[in-house]
Amino acid sequence: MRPIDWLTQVLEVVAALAVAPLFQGWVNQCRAWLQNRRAPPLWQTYRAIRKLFHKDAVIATNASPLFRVAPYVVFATMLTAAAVIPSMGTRLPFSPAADAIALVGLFATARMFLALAAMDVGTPFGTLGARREMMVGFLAEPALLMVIFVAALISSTTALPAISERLATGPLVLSPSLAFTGVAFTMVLLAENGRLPIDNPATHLELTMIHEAMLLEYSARHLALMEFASALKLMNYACIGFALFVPWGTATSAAGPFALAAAIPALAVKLVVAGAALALIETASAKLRVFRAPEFLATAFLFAVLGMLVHLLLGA
Amino acid sequence: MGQMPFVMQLLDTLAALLLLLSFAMLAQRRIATLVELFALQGGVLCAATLLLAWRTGDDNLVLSAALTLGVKVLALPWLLRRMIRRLDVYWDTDPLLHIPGTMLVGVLIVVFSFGLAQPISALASTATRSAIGIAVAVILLAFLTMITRRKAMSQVIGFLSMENGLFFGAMSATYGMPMIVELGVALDVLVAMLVLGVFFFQIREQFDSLDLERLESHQGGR
Amino acid sequence: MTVALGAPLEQILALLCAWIAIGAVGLVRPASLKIAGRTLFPLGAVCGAAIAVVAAIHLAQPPERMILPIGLPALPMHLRLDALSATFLVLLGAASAGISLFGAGYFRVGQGTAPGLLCFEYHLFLASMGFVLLADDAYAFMVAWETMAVSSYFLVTSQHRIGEIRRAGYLYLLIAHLGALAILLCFGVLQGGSWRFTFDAMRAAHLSGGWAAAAFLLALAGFGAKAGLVPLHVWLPEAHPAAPSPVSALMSGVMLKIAIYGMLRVAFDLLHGLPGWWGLVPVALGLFSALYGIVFAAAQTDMKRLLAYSSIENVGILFTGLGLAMVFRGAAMPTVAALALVAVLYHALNHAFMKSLLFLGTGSVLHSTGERNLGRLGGLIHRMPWVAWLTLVGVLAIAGLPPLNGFVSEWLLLQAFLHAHEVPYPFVDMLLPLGAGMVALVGALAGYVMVKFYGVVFLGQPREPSLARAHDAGRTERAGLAWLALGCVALGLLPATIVPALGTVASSLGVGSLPAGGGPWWMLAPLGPQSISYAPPVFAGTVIAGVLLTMLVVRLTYRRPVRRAPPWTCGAGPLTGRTQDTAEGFGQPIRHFFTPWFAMRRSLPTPFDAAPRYSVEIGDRIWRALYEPLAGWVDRGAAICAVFQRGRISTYLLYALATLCLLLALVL
Amino acid sequence: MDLFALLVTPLAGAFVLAWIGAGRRAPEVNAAFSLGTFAAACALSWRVATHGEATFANAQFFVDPFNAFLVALTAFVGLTTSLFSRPYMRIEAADRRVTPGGLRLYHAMYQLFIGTMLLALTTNNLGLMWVAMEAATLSTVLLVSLYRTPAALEAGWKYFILCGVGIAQALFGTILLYIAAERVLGAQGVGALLWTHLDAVKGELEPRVLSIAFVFLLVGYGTKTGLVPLHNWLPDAHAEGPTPISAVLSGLLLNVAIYAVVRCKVLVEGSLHSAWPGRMLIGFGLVSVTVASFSLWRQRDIKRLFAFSSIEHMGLVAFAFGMGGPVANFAALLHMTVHSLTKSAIFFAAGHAAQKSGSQSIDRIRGLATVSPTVGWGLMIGALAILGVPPFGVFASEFLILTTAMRDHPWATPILLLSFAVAFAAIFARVQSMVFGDTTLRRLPHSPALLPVFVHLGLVLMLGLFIPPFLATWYGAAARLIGGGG
Repeated sequence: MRPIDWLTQVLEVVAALAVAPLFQGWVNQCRAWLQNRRAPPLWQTYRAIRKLFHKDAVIATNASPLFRVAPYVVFATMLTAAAVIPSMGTRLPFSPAADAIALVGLFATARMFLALAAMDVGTPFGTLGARREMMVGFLAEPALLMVIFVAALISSTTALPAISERLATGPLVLSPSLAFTGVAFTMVLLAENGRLPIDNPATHLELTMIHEAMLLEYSARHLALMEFASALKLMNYACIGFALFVPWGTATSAAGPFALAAAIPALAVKLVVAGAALALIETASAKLRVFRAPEFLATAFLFAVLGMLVHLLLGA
Repeated sequence: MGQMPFVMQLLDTLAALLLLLSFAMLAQRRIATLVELFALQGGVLCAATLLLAWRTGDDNLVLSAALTLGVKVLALPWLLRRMIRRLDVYWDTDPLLHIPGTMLVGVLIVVFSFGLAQPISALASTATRSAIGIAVAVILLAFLTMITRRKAMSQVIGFLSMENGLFFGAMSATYGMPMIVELGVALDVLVAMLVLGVFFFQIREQFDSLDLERLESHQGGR
Repeated sequence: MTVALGAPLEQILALLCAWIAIGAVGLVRPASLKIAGRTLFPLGAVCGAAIAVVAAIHLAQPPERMILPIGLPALPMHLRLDALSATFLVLLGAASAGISLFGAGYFRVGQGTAPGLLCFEYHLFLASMGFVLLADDAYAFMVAWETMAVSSYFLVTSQHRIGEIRRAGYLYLLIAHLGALAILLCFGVLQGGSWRFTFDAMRAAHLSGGWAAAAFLLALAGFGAKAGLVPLHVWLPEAHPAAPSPVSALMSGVMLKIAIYGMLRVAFDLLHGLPGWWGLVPVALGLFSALYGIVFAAAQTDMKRLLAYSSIENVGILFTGLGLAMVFRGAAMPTVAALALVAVLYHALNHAFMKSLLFLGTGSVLHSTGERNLGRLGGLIHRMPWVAWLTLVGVLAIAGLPPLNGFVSEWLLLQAFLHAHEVPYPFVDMLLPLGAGMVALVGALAGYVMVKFYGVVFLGQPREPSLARAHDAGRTERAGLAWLALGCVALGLLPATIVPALGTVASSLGVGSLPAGGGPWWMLAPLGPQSISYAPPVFAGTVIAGVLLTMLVVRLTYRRPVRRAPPWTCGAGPLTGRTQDTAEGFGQPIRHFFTPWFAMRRSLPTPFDAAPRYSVEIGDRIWRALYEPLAGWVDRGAAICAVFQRGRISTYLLYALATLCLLLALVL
Repeated sequence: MDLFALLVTPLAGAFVLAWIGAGRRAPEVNAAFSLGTFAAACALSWRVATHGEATFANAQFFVDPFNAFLVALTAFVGLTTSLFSRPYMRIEAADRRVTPGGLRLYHAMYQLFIGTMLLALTTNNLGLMWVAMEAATLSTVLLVSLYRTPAALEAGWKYFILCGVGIAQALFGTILLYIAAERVLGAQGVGALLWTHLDAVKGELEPRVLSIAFVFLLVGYGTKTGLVPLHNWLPDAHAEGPTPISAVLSGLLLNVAIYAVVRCKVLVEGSLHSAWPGRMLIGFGLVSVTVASFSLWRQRDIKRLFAFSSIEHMGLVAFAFGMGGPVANFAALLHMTVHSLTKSAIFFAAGHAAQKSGSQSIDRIRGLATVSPTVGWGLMIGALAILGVPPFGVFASEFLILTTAMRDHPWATPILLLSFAVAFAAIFARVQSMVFGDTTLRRLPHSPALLPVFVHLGLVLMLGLFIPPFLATWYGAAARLIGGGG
């Protein structure tokens, strides 16, 4: 391992920490513009988090230690995930420790703790949210795994950096399988990050909300951590998307420090574009009924499977 | 070989008589008469044995003739008559298969048993081997009698006439079994009869009739 | 040291006999709980641990044989200890150690079987499982196998005054016996004309394709019946809840693995000349069982039934891996075949620990609350923290979350699936990879089910006032739980040391061998250092470090007080236990999504009900489609045979005459 | 000498008990005589084990491994049954179900029955064997109807008529055998019915006649063996007689009957040089096993249930003997042993169970394990053993039979397995419902004697795990004696 690799590693994590709220802010801004609203400032998310950190934490009388540990666990898992995903460089010292499957496992862990914490106080909203979260999860997770599986089949490894490097360095071929999986991945991303058409982060209507319902009992720094974690999650998903579908611009193992320098603006550009696209999709689509959510995700899952079949059929 | 000796003709006649008697029993519905027929059959058997004994000069046969006389002509019929009187069962109800039908089946059985007897007679060395077929026929006819009757009493008589058939078979094929066996057989038959006597009274006191319809409570899938 | 104590096989034999002896001591004073509980069960646990140690030491050594002078005159009992049986002996010993510890504190003097007798049956059960693993000829195997079935049957029916428990036990033993007959028939085919029933003779035998297939299918039926493979699973969700919890743990955690062992033994050791693609049968059945089991688990409202169905799921996964290994072996891909086989073995180990842990957890809950129904539990994490936190380990593990053990085997299996498209059979190379998707789906559903299980039982608010009297488990019970939880963690963190050991099993069976030098002790790289890898210690370290770091930062930067207040719930208070979601409610999305799978009987309240009641019964379609008709046919057969016994003596005589004439006609 | 003792002891017992049979100590006397018989039997089998085969009374009697082990078994089960019947009949008397006269009859006939069976086993003269078999029927027929209830009388009547008729066929078969033998062994040949002589010359006997003779003998003795479709007397007789009688009927009489069949089969196969007598037995065996196991499904009476299971197992034995050959014969002999031990043990337990519930109806017997564990567990373990669950001896024999069947008659194996499965489902469902669950049963005036039950089951368990070498060699010798097969 070269020092530069360690640098990349650290840089990635720090960048994730720093940029995640900004990215969320950017998405919200785009949405506001598209909906002809006056947009909140770009760093609105930072403000919110900072404000929350200044408040006294209020915890339900019958909350168990699990309830208090959960935010830290969720946050830490997202941080670890950020360390696995090659957003800037593909030669990460940490990558041998966890491959793509482990990454999916990480997200699952976060989801599970979130759900358990939500059920801990025993409010109707909490259990409702937990149930819906798991309902989304039990289809989103395999869909994500299949997406990664296809990429893994193409590059015959499950180590995410290796995948994205092979995709980046390999000759530029339009593989239809990736097109399928790309659609699937987008759908999963929307669902997993509580975006329209599955969930609407902007509402508190019990009929519709999922993610917010789980956080109702949280306050102050716990809530802050949770919000931060969800921002990180969005960021991570975006980076996974980049690694799988637009791997170009990241510093490959061959490349030197300049490549890394070049990778930072590349990432920025990708994020800007992705945020805009995300906002566009969200504004374009209407909220689905909760019962329709499984169908939406089943479609995603099947798209991923189709992608794999196409790959096996065409070998591309 | 031409004209067979008169004794043999007589023996064959007696054999035929046995068969005739079996048919008569098959057809008979009056129990008292059934007993008489049975006694008569025993008598014929006894006569045949004596005849054979006289011809072969085999004193074992004399002994077994005496046995037959004692058991099958005197003892058993006497017992049966007493029972009939004590239990006053004189008539059997209609047999399960009506008489002509029974007869027809009987004829078939006779044919079958004659066919069956061919190889045995071929083997047997006795003068009376031709009668073996009749013995088989008597046995199977007795079987048929037991099947078609509804009264315990007549069933038993059928059983006993089956014993006759066996006895006749043994005699005609081999001039009788070893003495010890014959004694054993006779003893068994006698005991059996006594046991049956006990039975009849028990059945009678339980069911106050000897109809076998009463004895159909045990069934497979209750 | 081993020299002093004789060969490992002898040591293990001695320990198994010790188990029986321990049980027999229990019979001396059946009514005494003191002897059985306080003394014998801990002793049994010690024996178990010892067996695990001896077997683990022996794991890499060449097979050992022994012939006992008992059994049939022509066929004395052969014993054999090789890598495969050693692996499962480790499983048996290690898992049973924890369970026995727990059992020491668990059993009470109650309505059912007396403790001493229970102790005897329990240890006989353990010993018979050990003998199944050692048996090296058909007779010894069958004897041990059926002893296992019978002893466990008596354990299941220890509360035999309850009707449904009797029914469960009957169903269990019946299906077990049918399975045993299938296995017997399988051995009859396997000996392949030598008519010697030692396993060596079977190894030597070479079967033609048709016979090999027959033997394989018979084995699949027999061992599948024992393992609860769909559609032979119906006994499992009945019997496991019926049994006392340590027994459920033993059956679900260990006995099912013994069935897997049998299948492995036949498929990879005894049976030769079977085309590889036959492996698709167990793959298909396994995947179906997995999905079926987990979907039904999501719909259950009885916590032990829920776990039982989840066992069906795991058995399905095991069979999937087994079939995958067969396919790879047939396709001459030894390394991947070995990988799949290792995945199976690893998952067997994992499930032994996780499922035992969960069942024991439910046992404690059952003891302190007397409730099995999820609708009457909740909030127990406050009343019984030990049980709750230890169970949480099991829950996270069985949900397949890193860095715990459930994830490792899932990871290995998926890695094996990653090569499924390389098999040289047409269509198979298309279909097999889809299995990966199925496995992923099942894994995610397992997460769902486990959240339901844990959330409803331990979290939230107590749904019954009586739960306030719930108390935590005793010391020995905690020790048992802790042991198993520790096993889960260890298996999760140290795959890099365990996987090569399991690799020796694969190589000893001639399936194939994993490349040597997989990497340092903390890094699992089954297919060689430069290929895919997973380093649980590092991984776990990072996550935990992340948690601690975050806490530290938060502590250092913002130190504001934490106030306790009644729950907010958008201002909609006050909360009671009834305002929470029920178990049925939590399972509802799955029921909704998989509606056609269930035979549901739902009763909805009308708007005008004074006391509205909602109830739903989940029925098993397979039961109605398969088992009820079967019983019908047998009954029809009985009806036909009853005709022979109509009671009329003339008819009987007629039978006799007819038989006579018929036979005579035959000989003439 | 020992043979003489063996035969005379029961007869003497019969006379003595006919005289004091209703007395207070009669059961003990009964047991004492059985003990004497058993001692004699042990001496006899010891002689066979040491000196090999032997004949007595100018060859009218003989012992070889085959009948010697059956003699020992008969005497042993006779002894244990007499021990069991001691409290059992006391309870019956206390319940006024049997009169003093009945008790006398019972004890006398019990001894006589044992005696006749031993005679049938040890005699060398086929005619005498027939006589003994008939006598065995006669001595039990009144015991079957001992309770004088309508059902009992009906059972007794059927037993009498069906077995009587059957036996008559056997007699004719014997006569035919005699005809054929006389041809070879000379006119009025002294030894014309002596099995050993016949065995010596079996090659020269006329095949046609012998085949006909075998049919008659098979139908005759087969009726007593309870082979379907000649079995109809069996369930009734077992269900209605006093339990000790059911035990010995099922455990011993059936063995003796099949012993007779096998003796004849040896001769006939020897003369025919073909295996069709064996095939006939196989056919009977399969039919019996199938029909019996399906009939089990609908039984409501505990003793009828196990009577049908006896039919099933006798069918299995017949099947095994039909296959012939050392292994199958060995298995058949082993099966005869374990079956009579297990089945009599089951009947012991079942008898007490019926006494406790005051009825033989399965639906009325509940929770035996709770009210009296010994009876309950005895019944449960016995049932498991008879169902061929390892490690009991029944499994050992069934294992051998099945494996041999797989080799010689593969088509038969699925039928057997199916029947086993059905039988398991049927019997176990009922036994479980009787042993487990809540109870409504009463305590008994006399404490039941369950030592025999557990002695038998212990032996069966031992035979499943370990067959003593001397026993193995003994069976082996008998199996070679029977020969047959390919």
